[in-house]
Amino acid sequence: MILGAASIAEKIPFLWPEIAAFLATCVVMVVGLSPNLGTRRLCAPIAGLGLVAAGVLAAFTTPEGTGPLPFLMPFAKVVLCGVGLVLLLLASGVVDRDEEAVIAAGKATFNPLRTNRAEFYAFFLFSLTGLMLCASADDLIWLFLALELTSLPTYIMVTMSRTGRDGARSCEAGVKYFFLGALGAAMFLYGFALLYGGTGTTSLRGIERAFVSQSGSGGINSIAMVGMLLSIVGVGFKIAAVPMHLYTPDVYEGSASPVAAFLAFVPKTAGFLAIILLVSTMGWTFARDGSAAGGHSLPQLVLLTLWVMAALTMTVGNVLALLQKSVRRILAYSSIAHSGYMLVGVIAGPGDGTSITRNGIAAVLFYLLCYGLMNVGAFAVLACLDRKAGDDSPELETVDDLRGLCSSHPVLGWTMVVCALGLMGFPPLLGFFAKVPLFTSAIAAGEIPLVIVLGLNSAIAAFYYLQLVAAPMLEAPDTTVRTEPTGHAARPMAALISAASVVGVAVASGPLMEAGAKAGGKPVAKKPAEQPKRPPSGPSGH
Amino acid sequence: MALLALILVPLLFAGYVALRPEREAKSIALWGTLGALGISAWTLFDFDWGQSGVFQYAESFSWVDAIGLRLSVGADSVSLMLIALTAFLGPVCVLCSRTAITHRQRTFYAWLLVLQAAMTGVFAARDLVLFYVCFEFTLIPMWVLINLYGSTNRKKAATKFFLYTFTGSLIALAGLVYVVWFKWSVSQQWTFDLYELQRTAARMSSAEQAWVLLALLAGFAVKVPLFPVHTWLPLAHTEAPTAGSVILAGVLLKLGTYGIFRFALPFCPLAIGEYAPLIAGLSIVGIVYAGLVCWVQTDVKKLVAYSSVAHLGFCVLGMVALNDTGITGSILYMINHGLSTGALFVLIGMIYERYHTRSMDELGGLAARMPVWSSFMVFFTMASVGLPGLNGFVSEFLCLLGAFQASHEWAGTPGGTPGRLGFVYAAVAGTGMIVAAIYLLYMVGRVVFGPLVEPHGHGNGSGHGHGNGAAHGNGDAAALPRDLNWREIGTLLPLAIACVGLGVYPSPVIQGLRGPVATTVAVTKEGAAYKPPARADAKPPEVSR
Amino acid sequence: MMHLLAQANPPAPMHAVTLGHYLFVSAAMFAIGLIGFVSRRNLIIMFLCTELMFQAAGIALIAFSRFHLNHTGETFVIFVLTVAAAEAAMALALVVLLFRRRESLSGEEWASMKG
Amino acid sequence: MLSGILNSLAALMPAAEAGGDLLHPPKGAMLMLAVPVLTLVGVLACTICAVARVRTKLPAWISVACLAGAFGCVLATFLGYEGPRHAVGFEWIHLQWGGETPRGGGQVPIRALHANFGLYVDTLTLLWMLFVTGLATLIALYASEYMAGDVRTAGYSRFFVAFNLFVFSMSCLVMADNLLLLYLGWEGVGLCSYLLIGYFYKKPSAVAAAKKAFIVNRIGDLGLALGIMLIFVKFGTVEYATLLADSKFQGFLAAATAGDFASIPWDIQLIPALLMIGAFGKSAQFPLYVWLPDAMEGPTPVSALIHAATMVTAGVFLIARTFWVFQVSEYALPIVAWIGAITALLAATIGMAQFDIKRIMAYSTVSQLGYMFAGLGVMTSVGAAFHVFTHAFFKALLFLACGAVMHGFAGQLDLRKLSGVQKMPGWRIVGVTMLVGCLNLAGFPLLAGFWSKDMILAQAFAEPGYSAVGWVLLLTAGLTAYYTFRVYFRVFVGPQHFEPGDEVHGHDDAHGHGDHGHAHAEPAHDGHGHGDHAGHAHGSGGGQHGFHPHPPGWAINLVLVVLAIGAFAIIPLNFIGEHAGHGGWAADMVHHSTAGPLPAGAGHAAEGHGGGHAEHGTFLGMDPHKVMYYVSGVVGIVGIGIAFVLHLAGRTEAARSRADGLLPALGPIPGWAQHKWYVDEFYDFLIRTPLWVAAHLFHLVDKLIVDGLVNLFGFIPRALGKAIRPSQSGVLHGYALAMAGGVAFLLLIVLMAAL
Repeated sequence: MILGAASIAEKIPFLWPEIAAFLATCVVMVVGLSPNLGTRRLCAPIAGLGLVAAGVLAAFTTPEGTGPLPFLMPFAKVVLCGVGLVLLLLASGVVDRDEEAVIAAGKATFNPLRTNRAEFYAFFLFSLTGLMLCASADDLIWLFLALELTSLPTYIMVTMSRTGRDGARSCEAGVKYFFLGALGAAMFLYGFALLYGGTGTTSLRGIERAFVSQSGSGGINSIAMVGMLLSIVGVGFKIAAVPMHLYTPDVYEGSASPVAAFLAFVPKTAGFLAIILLVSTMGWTFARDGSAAGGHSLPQLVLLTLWVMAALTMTVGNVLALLQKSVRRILAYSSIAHSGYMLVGVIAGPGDGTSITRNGIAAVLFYLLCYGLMNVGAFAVLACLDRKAGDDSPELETVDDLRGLCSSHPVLGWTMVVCALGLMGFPPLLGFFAKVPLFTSAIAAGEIPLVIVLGLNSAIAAFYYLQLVAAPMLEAPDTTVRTEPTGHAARPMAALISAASVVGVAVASGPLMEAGAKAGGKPVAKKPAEQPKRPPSGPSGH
Repeated sequence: MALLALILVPLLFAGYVALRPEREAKSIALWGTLGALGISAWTLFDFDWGQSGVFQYAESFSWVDAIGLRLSVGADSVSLMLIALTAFLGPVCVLCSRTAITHRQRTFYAWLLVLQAAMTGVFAARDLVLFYVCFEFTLIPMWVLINLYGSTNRKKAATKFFLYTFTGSLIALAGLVYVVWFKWSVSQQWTFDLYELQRTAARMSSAEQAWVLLALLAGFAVKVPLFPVHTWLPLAHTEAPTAGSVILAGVLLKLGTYGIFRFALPFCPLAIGEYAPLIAGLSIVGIVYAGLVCWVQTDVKKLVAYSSVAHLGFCVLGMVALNDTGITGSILYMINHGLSTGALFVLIGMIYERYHTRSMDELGGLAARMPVWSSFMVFFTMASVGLPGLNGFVSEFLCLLGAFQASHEWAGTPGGTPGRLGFVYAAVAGTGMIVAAIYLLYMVGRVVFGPLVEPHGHGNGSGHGHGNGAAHGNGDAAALPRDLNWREIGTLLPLAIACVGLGVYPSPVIQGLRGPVATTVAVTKEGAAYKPPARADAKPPEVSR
Repeated sequence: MMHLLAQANPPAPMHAVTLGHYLFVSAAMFAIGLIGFVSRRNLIIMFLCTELMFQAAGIALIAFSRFHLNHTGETFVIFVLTVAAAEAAMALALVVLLFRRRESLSGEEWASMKG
Repeated sequence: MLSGILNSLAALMPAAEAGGDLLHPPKGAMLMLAVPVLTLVGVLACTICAVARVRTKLPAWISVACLAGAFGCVLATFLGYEGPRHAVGFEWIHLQWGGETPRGGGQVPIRALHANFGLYVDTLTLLWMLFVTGLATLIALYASEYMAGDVRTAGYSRFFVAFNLFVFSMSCLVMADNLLLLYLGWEGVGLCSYLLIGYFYKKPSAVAAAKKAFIVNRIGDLGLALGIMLIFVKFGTVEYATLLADSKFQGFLAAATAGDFASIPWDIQLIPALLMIGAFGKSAQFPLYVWLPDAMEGPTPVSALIHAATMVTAGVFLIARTFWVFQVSEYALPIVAWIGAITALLAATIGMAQFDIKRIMAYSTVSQLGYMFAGLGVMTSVGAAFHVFTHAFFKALLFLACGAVMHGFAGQLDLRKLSGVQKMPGWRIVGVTMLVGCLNLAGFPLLAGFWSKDMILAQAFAEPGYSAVGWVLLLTAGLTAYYTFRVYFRVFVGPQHFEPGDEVHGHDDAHGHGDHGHAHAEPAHDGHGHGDHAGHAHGSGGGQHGFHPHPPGWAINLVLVVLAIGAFAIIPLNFIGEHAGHGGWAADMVHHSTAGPLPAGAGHAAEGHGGGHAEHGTFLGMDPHKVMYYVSGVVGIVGIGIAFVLHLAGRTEAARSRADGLLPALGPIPGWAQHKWYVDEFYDFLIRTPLWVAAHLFHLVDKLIVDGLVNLFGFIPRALGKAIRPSQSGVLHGYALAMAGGVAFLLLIVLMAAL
């Protein structure tokens, strides 16, 4: 299918949220350069308004899509606008702290070349816009561009997230992130090229049709298959999946906590959306034992790749997290592990699509939301406090820094406890309700060994999360290190919101799950042949 | 509403404890536990014992419809009795911590109450996920109690306890979810309701049942703990504060056996019938092995902890006998073990408060110093040994008899039931009675009887008169008399009365258990007799796809 | 991978330049870029290597476009070039920033965080 | 809470079943129920005394009153006895199952494990209860004085609590209407035995002895428990009445009577074997007898009541009670007979070589219990029961007399260090009563012990196939007479001489059970009163210096006299009733109970007196029932004579006798006998040490392997992390290489797996 002007016009209705976000971006870019402090401070509210507008538009105007997962868009966009708002709260004061302090002290005047506020918020919005575009993608080109739009701003955000002596670390994070990111991008780009070569089209629907016809006649084209594998592995960089995970801990450690929280959610979500879209072109319609069509699984090669990636990703993430002392590195490795968990949902596939309990895609989407909230909460705690011990890192760094937080800063302490328990998957918190659909859908898909691996990995993870629970809750405060709030009121608010949702959304997760199930579902008419694995009349004859 | 109240009252009081000043914590906690005890006592009166197999006080609220999760509670007589046990031990725990816990009291009592709520929730839950939520949630309070209030090695012990049981229960979750999925695959109904699941679970093929059983046991056997997966228990017990040990031995271990009763038996009857000899074998190994290991302990608490492993072996043995006798015995055993071993831990805690040691090398002949304590000690030891007339005997005998009966050897005899255990299992397990006598009397012989030995600095009669423990010079915050004070006696006396009561007149309890036990046995039998019709799709799902 | 491609598209016997040849060139470029990225220390050269890999994809796209007789691939290449340009701009900015801090362009300078 | 259950369940309780046709309406049931109730009242009252810190003899009087009341109740029941009675106190265990209708149709029959707290009173019960409560009353009276040293401490109350509890348990054991309640009593008496042996809890030897008693008994208890289970499984009941009336059981019994043991399944035949183990444990039979001699660490009244007269006869009672069950097995009774004979001989040989008089009495108890078992084994339950009855009197008497000596001589029990006690002022009654007891034990003609022992001996020869048992028993009779009079001749007659005992080592009246600091402050020369000779402990090395043995007071003397009279008074009982001359009254009592002859017993040799046996063993060609009187009488007198020659007439000085000169001639055998044939050491080596080693081994295994594996599993993730940590080198190129390599590797394995 040729991408023509007409088809672009047709797609405008999908893009209202993106357009809203983009407009906000433009405004922010300009406003941030104002010499007036009051005006400059409008950046964040405007960005927030943009996100709210995008969310509302996504919820009410987005029609059924033309990609393989037509119901994906509204849900994904609303979710990422919501989490984006929390991230935005958290991001307050990331850049320009020193400059603003100097200007406020009257030691310097405002110099648009020295401040980064406008750029930062603009990049923030750009990245989110890219993410929304990922959700709308129905074409490889679109997908490629969306992914790059998501990633490119984050490279800069990482690099600029810290200044002064800490700037070296954010530079290191930036260089690693950027170069390895480019490598990853090259990989999935090459994969896209091969996919195109193997199917003759870049439209996802077109590719899907091509696969259907190919698998009907002698199997999927090898070039397309290699392209698919290369694409998945390349996009794996975005979700920090093994073997593309290596940058994660260094980048998370090097960047400021709000940016690290951003990285853990936005590119990861983009990556998962991309992987889901890619594999859904092949569909979960293959038998497990060969490439023949007619089963409920991904093609064997894709399945195997994802399987190995999932198992390795969770395991590597968890076992490396065990050894860490730095909270941010722990969270980084745990972010790797969580990607592994979510890949299980991708492997399980949408099932019959009626309920989140058997729809792995829906489970992944719901998990992304939950993970985003819990993760933001955990990073927010780090971002909220400055450590006054005279060393290079003003933020909390090691697990020991968290000691006694529940008594010294109860809100932050309990946020950490709740979020760590949530990330552990401890019932009845959000993480548990996110994990249950993964469990159920994987079991429904027959991936029991993977479920066992998942269970064991959750147990390993419990060890380091327990440290994050124990330090604030049980240990005595460390008297040698003084911690003080950073003075950005929005950050504790972000922490509080996340903690509240980790508890609260858990209690009322039903509607969200249902929405997720809908988003991850396939159009019913498209797959009439899909049958339950066991016909109801089966075993008992009643 | 009674069950919800039983869960909510401790929770509310926990919140209240957290909000009030430190010094009020213990009395608020006491009132909270007494309140729960009151409600629980009322339910015992109010319960319709004629319908003991039916879930009563049932409540069901929609929770997360998307995954078929409901907040549904209900109690048959088994649940009710275990809830009563939980409620009964609540005040005991609060009372025995009064002087033992001196720092961060609010945290302690609040978590203790939360723990009680969670345990009640486990027994009250009729929804699989609700059960699992409560089952897991017991870990956190216990972990806090051990981690904050334990002795020297507490952090390691707490972490080991947490991780060990958490790992097991995650696998168990996989098993439970499989059952749910199976239900859906045969009836297109996605539910976590216990009763609904029981109706279909038994139709799984025997291979599926075996795997599900394995998964469930991974969670429940660790909790029990069954022989090769028991090592967290001695460590946790040794390090836990007294109240923690009481709860741990009294109720938490029973979550495992309760889980086996509630889930493993009805869900995988074929498999449990097939592997009953294996499980029974493991419990028997546990009985003898742990018993012998008890014998060489020098730490009294560790000895009692290992004895729990041995005792719970009897419990599991009775359970897998899969007949009314064994299961009734097993459930009685849960209650009885909770009372007698809980009391032993209380007693040991009292010694630890006075002497700051639990080593038998440093303690001996305390009968001369603390006659009241010693009398209680001998009493509860005898209850633990299984002396007829006290509670331990009835359950132990029934468990053994259950195992004895369960053999095809006795087919057609008036007292035999089908099964795959029999004489040899009962006889070998019975040696546990002897071993129990060996190690418990060894402990009593050293600690209670024999020449007086007290740790250095605790005067052996020459320097000190019969004054208060405060004169010991250890700077105890709490001035404890040498022998027990009225508060401590008041803690122990209800337990002792319960022990005698259940030993002398267990009949009502046994009758009360009849309903649920008969139901479970029937379900198990029916499931075991169920022959899946020959069908192409009766294979594990891996193949069916 | 190469082996598989060769099997799928056996090069024509004589002088005709087939899809296979293009793909071979493309794969070779990709491999060279990858090897260069891994083996060189200079950040600018490393970036150029990624550009090489991008362009390898571009060659493949154009070849496929020709093969399939549609223009989608060519369109794609245009976008790829755009993105590559954007990346190049970022790379240069980054390199300048880094050079200011360390007075060196070696990638090995930046290894303080690990483990 | 509990009462809540009770009330709520009141409606559920089915009415207590009245089972079996042996039952009459429970007329006079209250009277029998009063026995356990009264003893429980004693327990509670003494407990209250302990709690209220009563420091007088009040607990003793309460106990005597309660026990006397219990005895009165038993006596009243006996006098008004009309037939077996069944009194149900309350429902103890009632577990019911079955009754449901399975899907396949039909109905599962209702089964139940039903054990009431119910009493079954027949003549056997009454026989036992009469001497149990009677002796208990007397011994409580005796103990009131004997234990007087502890009046000032809580020990006095504690003693009587356990004492009353013992009688309660014993009454449960004897009067139970089902095996489970019997088991309750069975273990209950074990507990009381444990508590009372360990009464002097500061003595490690006492604690060890108590422990040993309990544990060895538990071995037997396990056998009993398994036996009960097997009975339940096979017959669906644990109640005697139902069991014995069971048609299947009657069938087996008929088959056994006809000698057709092949038709009886092996598991039915196993039942008596299991019950037997229980009986062996409780009644201290080989190989489980080892606890009884050690049990002498307890206070003497305890030894007299529990470890001589009553508790140890529980095994005999069990076999007598289930005598029919024992007859369905081909081998059960022969085993019982042989074990009894072996025990009798073994214990007698050990008894001959001991110097501690209490221990000699203990071994003689074991030996006499062996007699009783042999009697049961050779089918004379009457003889066994009769011997139990007479033995209870004279052995209690002997113990109490020994206890009086011990009490008076500061714990001295070594027969080499005491001589001529009878002639010392105030010791005449003790000496005379001791002589009565010894004569009975030695089987001196026409005394009670003679008649009962003779019945067993005669039946052993009369019963075909058991003459070897008979010879062993006969030999034992001689040995018994010898060692009994060895004690008497050395301790009570002869030149006056004594060395006071070492309180620390032997004397059970040692002070300071309670508090330290004042025990040694008392004047050493008080001479009167009790419990005031503690000071002598200082002079234990100095012989008689400053020590005055104090003769027993009125309570002890009264009890001794009553018992001695009793030992004579029971002689005429042998000559009344239907079985005059062959057990007499006791035989009647046994005959009308479940221990009597088989209901369908046509010509079976269930009793030792009938002349109608198809085949009849002989004693050297003569009818044993006629000649055995003379033979056993002669053997007894010969034994006494030898003892006289060796230990009285031939005694050159107080401490040595001619027997000591004979010892070297026998080589190492006397040494072995003195060391109890090294049985304890053998058990230690064979059982305890391996278990101890195994326990340590298991502990190590637990620590290293079981827990080690767990830790290993915990360690694996960490190790894995450490192993792959180098991949996180922090260097850009390293990451790039790893990524590229990883992708290549991943694609490679995927493609290889695919191709």
